[in-house]
Amino acid sequence: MRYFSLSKAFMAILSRDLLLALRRRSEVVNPLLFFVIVVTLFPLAISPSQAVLQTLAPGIIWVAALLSTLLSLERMFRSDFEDGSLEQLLLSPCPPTVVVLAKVLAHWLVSGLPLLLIAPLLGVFLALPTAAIPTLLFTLALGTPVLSLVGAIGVALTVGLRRGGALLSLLVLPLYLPVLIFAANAVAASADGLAVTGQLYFLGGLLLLSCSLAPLAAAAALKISIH
Amino acid sequence: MLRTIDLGCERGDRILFSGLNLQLNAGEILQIHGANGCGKTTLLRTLCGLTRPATGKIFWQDLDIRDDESTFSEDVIHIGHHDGIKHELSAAENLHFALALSATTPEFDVTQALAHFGLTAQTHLPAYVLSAGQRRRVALSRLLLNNARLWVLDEPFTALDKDSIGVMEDMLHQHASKGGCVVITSHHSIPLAPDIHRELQLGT
Amino acid sequence: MWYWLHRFSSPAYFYRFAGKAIPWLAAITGLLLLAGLYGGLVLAPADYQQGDSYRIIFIHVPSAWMSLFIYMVMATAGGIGLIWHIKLAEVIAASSAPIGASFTFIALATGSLWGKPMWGTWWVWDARLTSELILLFLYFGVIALQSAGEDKRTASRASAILALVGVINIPIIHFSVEWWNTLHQGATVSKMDAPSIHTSMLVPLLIMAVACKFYYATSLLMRARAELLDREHNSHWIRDALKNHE
Amino acid sequence: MNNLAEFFHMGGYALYVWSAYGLATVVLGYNILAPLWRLRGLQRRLALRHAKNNGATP
Repeated sequence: MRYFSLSKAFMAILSRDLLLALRRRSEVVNPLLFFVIVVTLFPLAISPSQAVLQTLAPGIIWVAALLSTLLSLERMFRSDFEDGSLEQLLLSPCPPTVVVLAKVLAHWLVSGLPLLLIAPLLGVFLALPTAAIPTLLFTLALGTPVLSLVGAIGVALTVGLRRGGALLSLLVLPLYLPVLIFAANAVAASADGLAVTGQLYFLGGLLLLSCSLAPLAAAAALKISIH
Repeated sequence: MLRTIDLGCERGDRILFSGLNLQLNAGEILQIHGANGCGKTTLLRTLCGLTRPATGKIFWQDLDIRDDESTFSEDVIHIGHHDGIKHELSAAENLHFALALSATTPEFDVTQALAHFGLTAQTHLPAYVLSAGQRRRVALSRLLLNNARLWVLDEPFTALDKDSIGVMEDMLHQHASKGGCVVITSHHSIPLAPDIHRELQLGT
Repeated sequence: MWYWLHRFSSPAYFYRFAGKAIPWLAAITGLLLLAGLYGGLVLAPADYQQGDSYRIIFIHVPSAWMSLFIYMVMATAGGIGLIWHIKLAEVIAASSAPIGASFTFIALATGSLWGKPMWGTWWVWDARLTSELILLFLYFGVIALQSAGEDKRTASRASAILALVGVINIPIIHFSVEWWNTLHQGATVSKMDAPSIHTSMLVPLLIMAVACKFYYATSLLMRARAELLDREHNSHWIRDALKNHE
Repeated sequence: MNNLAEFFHMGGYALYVWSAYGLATVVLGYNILAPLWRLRGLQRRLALRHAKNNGATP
């Protein structure tokens, strides 16, 4: 009886990755600590005065979110590539795009979601008006999955290389700019009480676009990298 | 079952071999010999579809493996140099994961597969505790959890102790007798009946 | 048509064809450049507002056009090489990247040189200059990915995917930067448009644009020949290509 | 543009205009010369190797 259930495979990959993340807790916590530390650098470097921090807060939080996602991206395929399980995944009847989607969801749950939970605290650090906090969470909720999806392409392209880290940021950061521009601006606009629906719609559009195209590109890149 | 036409492979820009015409019928085991670096591993990775051949085509049951990768991937299992075992997970968890990804419901379940290789005691130990030989046996027990008809095994006997080698040889016999095919590279001389045992010498 | 395309895509034929075509292309490029520069620097009248500093437009605008054009060619060639596994398409994509990056750098440098007399600073976060800067990063990403890794074939296939992803992102990035720019500085800053395009200025501009395309063809064929030699050095056609000194 | 001196003066913007064109010439020139050198180098090296392989006098 030959029956292959896609959802069973998707859930299997997802739960295995979450289990692995739990077992290697340090790899999960480090990017979050990095996120908090980077944000605390700015008041020390620029000035503790509320007026100054308030204008910079949205940009600082979003740039820190970008960098911490970049830090945790490497983990998505690197260990699987080294111990051969990436080859098993690509050889299994499960289509590679589904494998990538499962991996990206696991990465987002472990790295993107915690950013969402800590961001309000950092908003308070940087004197972000409380009116802007909901928008901050909304933009992070829409933006961080895009960071994981587009990041997956970069990781898939560099997984075969020995020192992929620096190259990964060069490949991925230019592609992150639209998310950064619209998200940071949305938070700043809501801090001034302006309407932010336009920016959020754009972020939603980016999310849909990357949901549909990024797995294809990442799957093709994986096939080439393990060549 | 497995047929290649004018198959050629490259590594970097070095041509490993070309014009290879293979024919492997049901129930046959093909053992590939050759010096190190003559392209044995590359050939195996090409046969199972991981690597793209430089020239030529590969047919599994008269269908080009490049055309419908999904049905071919349900019928092939590849065990390479890397075991494909996550060190943080236990042997049982690794095998349950492999089972979830395989297309069929085999007659063995995880505990029986591990018992077959004498790993019952290590079922719930994290893989990094196991020795290389034990990890290899966990990887090989994946063969029991899958009804794939084509086995592509790269040096399966390395790091195995004597009785595990015996277990592995029996598995090869059973698989061949059930009409499956095996492509295997090994410096170990496998005691097989001549009618089902094919040899291929690679390299100059 | 297919026969010709097939014959043309065989490396040996391309190598010989390119060898013959390069001198002609170089000559045409030279002539067009001379005509364009003469028209632009000598014949065209000075601008009533910017005086003679606007003449930088004759190199700035064509190279900005070329930077986008070459990225498109690179992405298409990369896509063809990826889908149909044509070696020559990969070589063309790999050879186009440095030329595109050079044109982007020229567009950036001449843009800032032109901006200095107008705005008094070397760099202004103008929408077009910023998009050009991001395009330069995209080029560096593609070039870096090409030279990473041991196997040239895998590296160029990976950079082809990056180029295709980049092509999808270029309009999005451009729109985001435009939107961001109008938001912060409003329309007060005079856009980098050329002043009122008078025919005596337009003609040299178009000549320069065509000259840049011929220049691209020349440099591309030269780089492609060198790349082909590098990639195919153990194939037989190299020996007879070298023997009769092509 | 009647005489040469005025041409080079570029209405006072000589520095910007000529450095822009100078830079462009350097970058575009490099893109022609670099492949040329690489091509010559490769041709020489490959010719030597092929000559050494089949013993033919180069």
